[in-house]
Amino acid sequence: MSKTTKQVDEVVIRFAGDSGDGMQLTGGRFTETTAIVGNDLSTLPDFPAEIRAPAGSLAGVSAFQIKFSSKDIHTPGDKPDVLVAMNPAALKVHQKDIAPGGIIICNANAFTPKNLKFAGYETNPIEDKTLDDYYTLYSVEMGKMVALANEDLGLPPKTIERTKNFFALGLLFWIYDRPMEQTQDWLKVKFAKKPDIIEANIRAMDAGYNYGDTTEIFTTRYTVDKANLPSGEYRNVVGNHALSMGLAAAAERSKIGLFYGGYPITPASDILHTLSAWKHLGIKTFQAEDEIAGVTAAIGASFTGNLGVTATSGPGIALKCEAMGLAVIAELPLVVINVQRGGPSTGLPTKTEQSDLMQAMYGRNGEAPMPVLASSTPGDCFYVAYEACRIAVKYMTPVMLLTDGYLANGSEPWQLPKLEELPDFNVTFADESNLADGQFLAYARDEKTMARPWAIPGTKNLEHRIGGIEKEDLTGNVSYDPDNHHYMVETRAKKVDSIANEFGPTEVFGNPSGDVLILSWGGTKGACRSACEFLQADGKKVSHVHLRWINPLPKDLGEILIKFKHVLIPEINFGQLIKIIRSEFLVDAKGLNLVRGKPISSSDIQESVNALIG
Amino acid sequence: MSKTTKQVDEVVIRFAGDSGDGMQLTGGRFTETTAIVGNDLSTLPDFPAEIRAPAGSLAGVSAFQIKFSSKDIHTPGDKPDVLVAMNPAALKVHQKDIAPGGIIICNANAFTPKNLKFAGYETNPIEDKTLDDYYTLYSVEMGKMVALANEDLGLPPKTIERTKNFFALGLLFWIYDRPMEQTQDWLKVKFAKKPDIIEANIRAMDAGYNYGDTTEIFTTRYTVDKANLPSGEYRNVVGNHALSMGLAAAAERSKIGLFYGGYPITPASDILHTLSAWKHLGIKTFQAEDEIAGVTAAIGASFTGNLGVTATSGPGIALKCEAMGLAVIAELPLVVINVQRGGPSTGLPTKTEQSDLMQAMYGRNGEAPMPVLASSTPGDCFYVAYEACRIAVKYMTPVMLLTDGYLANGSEPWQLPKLEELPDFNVTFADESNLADGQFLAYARDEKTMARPWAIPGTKNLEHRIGGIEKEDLTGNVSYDPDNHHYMVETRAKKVDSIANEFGPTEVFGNPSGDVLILSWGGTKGACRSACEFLQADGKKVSHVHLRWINPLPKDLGEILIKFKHVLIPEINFGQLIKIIRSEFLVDAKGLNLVRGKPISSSDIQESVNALIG
Amino acid sequence: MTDAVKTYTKKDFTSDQAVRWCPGCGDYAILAQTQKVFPDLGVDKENFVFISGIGCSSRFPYYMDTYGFHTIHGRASAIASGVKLANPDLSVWVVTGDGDGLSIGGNHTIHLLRRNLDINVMLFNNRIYGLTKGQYSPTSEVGKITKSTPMGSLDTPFNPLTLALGAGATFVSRTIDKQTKHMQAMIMRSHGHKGTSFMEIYQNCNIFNDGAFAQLTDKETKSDTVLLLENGEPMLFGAEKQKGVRLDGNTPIVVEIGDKWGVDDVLVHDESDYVIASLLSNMTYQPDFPDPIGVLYAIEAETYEDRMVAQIDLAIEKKPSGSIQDILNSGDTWVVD
Amino acid sequence: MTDAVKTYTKKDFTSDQAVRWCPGCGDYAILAQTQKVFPDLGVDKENFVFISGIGCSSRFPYYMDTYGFHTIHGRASAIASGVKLANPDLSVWVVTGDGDGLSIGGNHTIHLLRRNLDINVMLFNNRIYGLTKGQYSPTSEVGKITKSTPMGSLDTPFNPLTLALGAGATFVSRTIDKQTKHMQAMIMRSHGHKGTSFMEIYQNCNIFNDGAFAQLTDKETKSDTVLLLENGEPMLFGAEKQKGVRLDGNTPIVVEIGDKWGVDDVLVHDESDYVIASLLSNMTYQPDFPDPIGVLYAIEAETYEDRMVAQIDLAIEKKPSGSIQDILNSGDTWVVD
Ligand SMILES: Cc1ncc(C[n+]2csc(CCOP(=O)(O)OP(=O)(O)O)c2C)c(N)n1
Ligand SMILES: Cc1ncc(C[n+]2csc(CCOP(=O)(O)OP(=O)(O)O)c2C)c(N)n1
Ligand code: SF4
Ligand code: SF4
Ligand SMILES: [Mg+2]
Ligand SMILES: [Mg+2]
Repeated sequence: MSKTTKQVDEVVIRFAGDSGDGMQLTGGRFTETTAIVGNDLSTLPDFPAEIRAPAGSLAGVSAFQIKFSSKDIHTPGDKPDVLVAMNPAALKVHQKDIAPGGIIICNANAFTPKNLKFAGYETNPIEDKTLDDYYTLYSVEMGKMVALANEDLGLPPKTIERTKNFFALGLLFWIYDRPMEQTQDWLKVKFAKKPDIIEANIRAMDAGYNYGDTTEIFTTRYTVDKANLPSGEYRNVVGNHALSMGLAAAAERSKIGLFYGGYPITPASDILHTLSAWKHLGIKTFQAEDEIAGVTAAIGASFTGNLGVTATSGPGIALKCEAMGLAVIAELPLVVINVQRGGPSTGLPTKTEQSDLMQAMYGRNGEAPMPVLASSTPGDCFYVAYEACRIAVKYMTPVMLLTDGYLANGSEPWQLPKLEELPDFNVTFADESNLADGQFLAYARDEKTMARPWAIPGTKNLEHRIGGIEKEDLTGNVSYDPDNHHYMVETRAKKVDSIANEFGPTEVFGNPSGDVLILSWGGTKGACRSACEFLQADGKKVSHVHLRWINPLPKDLGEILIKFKHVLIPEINFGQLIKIIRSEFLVDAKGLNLVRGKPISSSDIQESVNALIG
Repeated sequence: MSKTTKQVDEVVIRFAGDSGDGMQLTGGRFTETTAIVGNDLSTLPDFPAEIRAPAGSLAGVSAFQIKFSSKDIHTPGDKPDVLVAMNPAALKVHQKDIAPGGIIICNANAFTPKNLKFAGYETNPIEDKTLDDYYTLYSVEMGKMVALANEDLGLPPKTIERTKNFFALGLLFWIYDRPMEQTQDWLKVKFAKKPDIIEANIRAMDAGYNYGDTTEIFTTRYTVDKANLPSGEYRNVVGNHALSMGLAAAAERSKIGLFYGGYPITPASDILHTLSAWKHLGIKTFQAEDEIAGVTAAIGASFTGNLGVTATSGPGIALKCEAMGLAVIAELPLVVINVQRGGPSTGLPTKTEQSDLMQAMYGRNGEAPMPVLASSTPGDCFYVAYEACRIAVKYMTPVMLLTDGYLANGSEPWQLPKLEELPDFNVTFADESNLADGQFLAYARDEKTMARPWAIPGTKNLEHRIGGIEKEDLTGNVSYDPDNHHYMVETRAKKVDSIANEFGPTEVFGNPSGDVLILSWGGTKGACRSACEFLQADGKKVSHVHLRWINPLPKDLGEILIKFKHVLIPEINFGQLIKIIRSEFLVDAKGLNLVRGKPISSSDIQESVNALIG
Repeated sequence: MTDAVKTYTKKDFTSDQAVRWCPGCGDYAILAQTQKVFPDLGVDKENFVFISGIGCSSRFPYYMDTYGFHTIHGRASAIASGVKLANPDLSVWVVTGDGDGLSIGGNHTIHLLRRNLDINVMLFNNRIYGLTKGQYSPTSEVGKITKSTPMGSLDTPFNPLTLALGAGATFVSRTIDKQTKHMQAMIMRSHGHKGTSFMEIYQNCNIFNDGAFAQLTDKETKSDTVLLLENGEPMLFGAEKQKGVRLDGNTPIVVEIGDKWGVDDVLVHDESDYVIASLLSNMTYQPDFPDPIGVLYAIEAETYEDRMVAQIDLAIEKKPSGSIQDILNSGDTWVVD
Repeated sequence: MTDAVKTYTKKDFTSDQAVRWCPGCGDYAILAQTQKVFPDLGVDKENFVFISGIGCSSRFPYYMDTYGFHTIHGRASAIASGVKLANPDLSVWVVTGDGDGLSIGGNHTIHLLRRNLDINVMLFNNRIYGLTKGQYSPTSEVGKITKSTPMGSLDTPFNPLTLALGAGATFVSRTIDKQTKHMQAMIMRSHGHKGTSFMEIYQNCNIFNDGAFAQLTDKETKSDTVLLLENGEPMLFGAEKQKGVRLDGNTPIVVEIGDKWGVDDVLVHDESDYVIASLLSNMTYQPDFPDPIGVLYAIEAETYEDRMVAQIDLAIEKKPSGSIQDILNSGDTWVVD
């Protein structure tokens, strides 16, 4: 039978199934292959909060979305073109998001009366034709087919049934014309000790591919050309991994030890996992008894000349606030990473949100300013982590680095950075040359950076004591003097503000003036950029500024803002950056605030912009 | 010898001495008597952070300031008219604050070479005439005189020496024409089991009084007429004590148990101390192992139908932030009190500051809005505490109540409130009548207040489960639904905002429009009001608005602000309320920010206003 | 607590929420036994409260049709203390994990034990962090390879029962998820103890630490690896009760019953003996000894809340007026007309 | 750590900051003994680090002319762990109080003990909160009247040494502020122990809890109330060493040496015996027993940091390249031209 091949610019696929169905893995393999064929891409995993909710339940649905394109893209996509639904619950949860006219591929074998009831379906949606008006439905007996393909292997039926995700993967590979070699190789490494399992999965994948190729059901294949990315060597990278590499790169370039003190919490745990596997780089990881011990151990390590780092999510940050205040007054380097998730309290632990910005800015007692910066894409996590470390040490200050669940688990193609091309990062510990008339002044400051000297235990003749009570200027001794206190409060604030002197001019995407400026921070960058591109293409006078640094803000931001009639600030919170911007610049910025545990979509932003100027 | 008597409107006295010299007690007795003679007054104690720094050291100086007047006053005064300095260190620390032409009374016996050296004096300031140009110096051998007065009692010389503060007190009583009976009675109760000590102190006080009366040194007595306070019964009240009474009053009026869970910390500990002495009111106090246990035990008690309360200071608040988020999402009543002190970190633990406002507003992860209100005077602590409890229960929400070290330890004359005149405070727990079709909806809401029902363990048929994961509307079950999350985030915010519907119109002190509006919150109220009075008297178009509630803000505030050319916000921090006001109303408010661990003075504010309009 | 207690069945303690643990998780068995035993405790069901922290185990309250509060990580004991003090008549249960109760929540656990509030603690020890997907916990064995310790963990684990004894616990027991009858008995005993009861439950996490207690639950090995404690009975174990524990000086040793040693030479369990309890608790994780289950230690001691209530009663007796108005009006007052 | 160790005097360890405790406070004696002993520890002074939390006791680092960090309440052990792991060659000392180390900081204390980092903990136990002006602490006796417990405290105190043993401590000792020579010896022993050493120091707070240990320090009573432990020696006490401790089954009893009991009937101290250590620690606060001082327990065990260093060394040996660039470049990569 002849099949047509259609060329398209971009595709959004969502894999959805039970937690036990291996959707993250399927999505991950599809992503790796898509990266290698040279598309630009962006991914969005979406886990349930339960380890494994009852099989077939709505709470147990796990999903993975990928958008890939021949163009430069910024988001994992708003509405999937294709939904792979491995069971009724997956269909139920995700169907409403599918683009009208989209494709739904279901594992028919999972649409049993029991599963249907569990998902709340009264009739079987893949049979009752209710979907046909809106979508192209492919109902495939994946379970049956993998059973047939693997009949002779002598594996338990349950084990064979579990390969059905590879069937789905194979089918998708066929539809989007992607090679299977990388996945075959990957299976061989992953299950090196279990040749049966390798074989069963490869057969399942082949079966899926061949199913597409052979049967008459699928008539169209799609090709997506290579994206026109800047030349260089690329890999696919996940945010938490990139962040960990950024920390390690900082340690290597600065030649100071990296000490990570942390306590597991979703979605930050992978940073601990990743760093703890890099012992050969000399990295020390310490799984502490709680978040407080994690951050305080890191502070102890910083006092001793390591770079202390800790990562957690919102509730864990709440616990670390007191200790951050100590690092502020002790003027020790420290990097605190918040991989934000849905709040308040335990909230939506596996979902993304940007609602800890105010906590990052102000969550400490007293006047305790900390530099705050945020990552904008999975790959950017590498650079902000490096930057956070560099600033922490250069200015002797704790730094707060914000990412979020979407950035942490999402991925994108990423040009391999070269260590030696990263910004300089030299560290000099104090030594006897710092003595002034034989006295060591622990709070004397560098003229340019206002940083105090880093004098670490083990250094001869620099013995000194610091602590959390207000310190006397220069000596660092305890001081209750009122004027000294005011001076020190002011000095700590100035030191943080002075970091802005390092920033280059703020990049405005689009014209430097116009009707609407979209202002973003963190993981909403991609959606804002792509909305802006659409609107500009549509002839609208819209520009986009993305903030890497929230504290301090770039010095030129005020001048930029006033050149626009409207300022729109999309955030996955109830309005946080907007408070800072309004207060700082007295501009009547408007917010687009959607708190649904998932990225704001480019189309939401376009609508908001249109409403402003419409 | 004839003595003149001068009538004055107001006097500021500061008692200063070593921590061991009993200055707080002396100040306290002078205050009680001053209250009884009917002056208006305001006090400001100032302790060292050390329990007892070395005797005679600068770090060990403890002071107590009182301003009293025949007029209505608002602050403990800017510059003392009289300094009582019990040793050289006290003189050294406080001399610079004395109003030019003021009086200094020293205990000459303490000006020994050792003490002088300890205080850093090269020559003896009470002999070298250096003070004479600026002040009237009285050098009195208090030590010697109390020794003489008590010679025959057979007490150890050290014990007798310790009565010298009563000598100073007696002398001041004479100068300002105040009775000694109350103090005599007080001594008799306080030392009921030690008649010698009573006798020695009374003799010391008499000796001081007589010294003023008899010797030729003091030639002038001053009288300060009764203040024209509203009629009623009065007492003197200290902030922390008033606050504790407010909590107890709330418990009594609402007829729900009061459970206080806390951990000691300066300057909040006295709330724990006070409440723990009121067991006969059925109040339960629980000294927990840390701040987290304190607040979480209080949450547990609230879940069980008590009113859970916790109090601490800034570093302790940092530790409680995670738990407050739980109370927000669980929608349980809880009152969290922050008696603010100098920060960051341990900071200046015995000094006052207003620097935890942003932490109160935003110190939690996720969108976790909490009502925030602040006390303005020591006596007002009673009313805000009552109000905080009432709002917490009425709206089923944690409430943050801010006071500070100055309010906590300061005092003022206070008209006795009548329990039955306080706002209504009725509580109805849910019962079977809350069942809808046999089902209990733990997150159904009251139409007016949006509060959910308070269904406490032990209630038949209302068994239900709550928790920190996002809750489904109505049922309160765990829900990961995106739209439900957005709705619940919005609902919790709206509930807090709706509290503003209760507020009456905001009171503007002065004209409703003009050149400058002074806007204040918390303990700076008095200084702002008195600055405003001065400026108005001076013909300036200045008005004053004080905010009791910072979240929500009064609804009419925006309209008020725009009627003034300038808005000035004095705060003992680096600019916190000002951020909220600028962001909310886009007015170009200016700050007066002095972070010196002590109240901002009325004259500082006057200067700032004059600078704005000058 | 006015009416007579009703007759309940397991169903009365089963909530309408779908249970969301992994299939095969040991938590199911614990839930089932609890729901089975609760009807027999003689308490009106509205007087039960379950408090938990965060972890797989801490989802427990959602499934019990009693009052329940799933709180924040590590703080269950502190919250439960507030519940108990607010209303001492309630039957308060804490469900926690080895991470929740011994890592982040270790301090609240030991302070609760020291204070001896009448609260029943059920610590689900799976020697792993389940909910966060498999990091080692403070009860994981040294050298454990987990996500956060790819080359093996470095720290010596706590022995939870030894720690509880060190903290001043008045009741310490242990059971195993698979020992359903024994677990029921232990739940009963916890309930019966006045004061804090600390019950460690060995619980299999079949996803991240499968088989952690296989030796103690497998048919072939369990009689040799588990020592079932009965108060007043000699400490015998083995398929034929052919082995016993005896003291050699201060050191416990395992002996074969036979020619050299008789049953009388074996240590007799005494729940009130601190030394025996501490010897037993130290047998945990020791290769040559069986793991004891049952009540290791149980003594009577006054509870915190009884003392609190007595103090309040006394205070009220002494000063019966009981209105804050008296305090408001106290001190030196004066009148302005 | 290259040069030979210098010869120091007490002055070398005395900082330029004025000491700010109340006159008569037991803290002075502890400081003096520390400054006296430190010259003899054989460590270059730049390699000493003192870490403390918050409390009167926690001001200690300011007065020692070494590296020092006065941190936040309760977290000294955690911060010290970071110091030690960042540089295992340092001699790290934690100074803490009964509030700082056992109330808010209890969890970090027990986890440090379990992990066995080579850190020396000095816990100043004055059975009160000094710095916050006199609230009861987790070591205060039941019924104690303090600012926060005007009718007497309700909770049974911790026994710090029992708790430490329960947490898995490898070294547990006690001394008294007034026993200056003994304290010097104990500081030496702490320093000598490889692993966490836990030293409780009975310290008089003459302002808020004066005389808490008067029985143990007064000339007339101290020989009857203090049991001085020496490894391998019988446990004798009393002015004439006429009393001893012996075991009656598992229960310790006090006996008079004379007709019925001889010195040989008395228990001989063995620092490596957990049961003896736990019996001894439980004698604390017991009216009929003397309070033991000295080293109750000392065993050898690998330290956390040694294991950590070994793991890192092994990892480097296996993968010597040691640049993150390799990891950056790893995985499936492709080239865009
Ligand atoms: C403050 C905070 N820190 C960390 C977490 C993440 N967290 C949730 S459960 C858990 C540990 C779970 O282990 P355990 O208590 O043993 O329970 P299990 O899942 O094994 O039953 C952790 C680290 C959290 N929710 N909150
Ligand atoms: C987070 C926090 N909570 C509370 C305090 C107040 N605080 C300071 S020291 C202390 C207890 C002191 O007792 P202890 O540790 O026994 O030391 P001591 O003063 O008796 O030597 C407390 C509660 C604080 N500084 N920080
Ligand atoms: S992860 Fe382990 S403990 Fe958690 S539910 Fe699954 S099997 Fe049970
Ligand atoms: S309060 Fe007590 S512990 Fe603190 S310095 Fe004074 S005497 Fe020492
Ligand atoms: Mg566990
Ligand atoms: Mg103490």
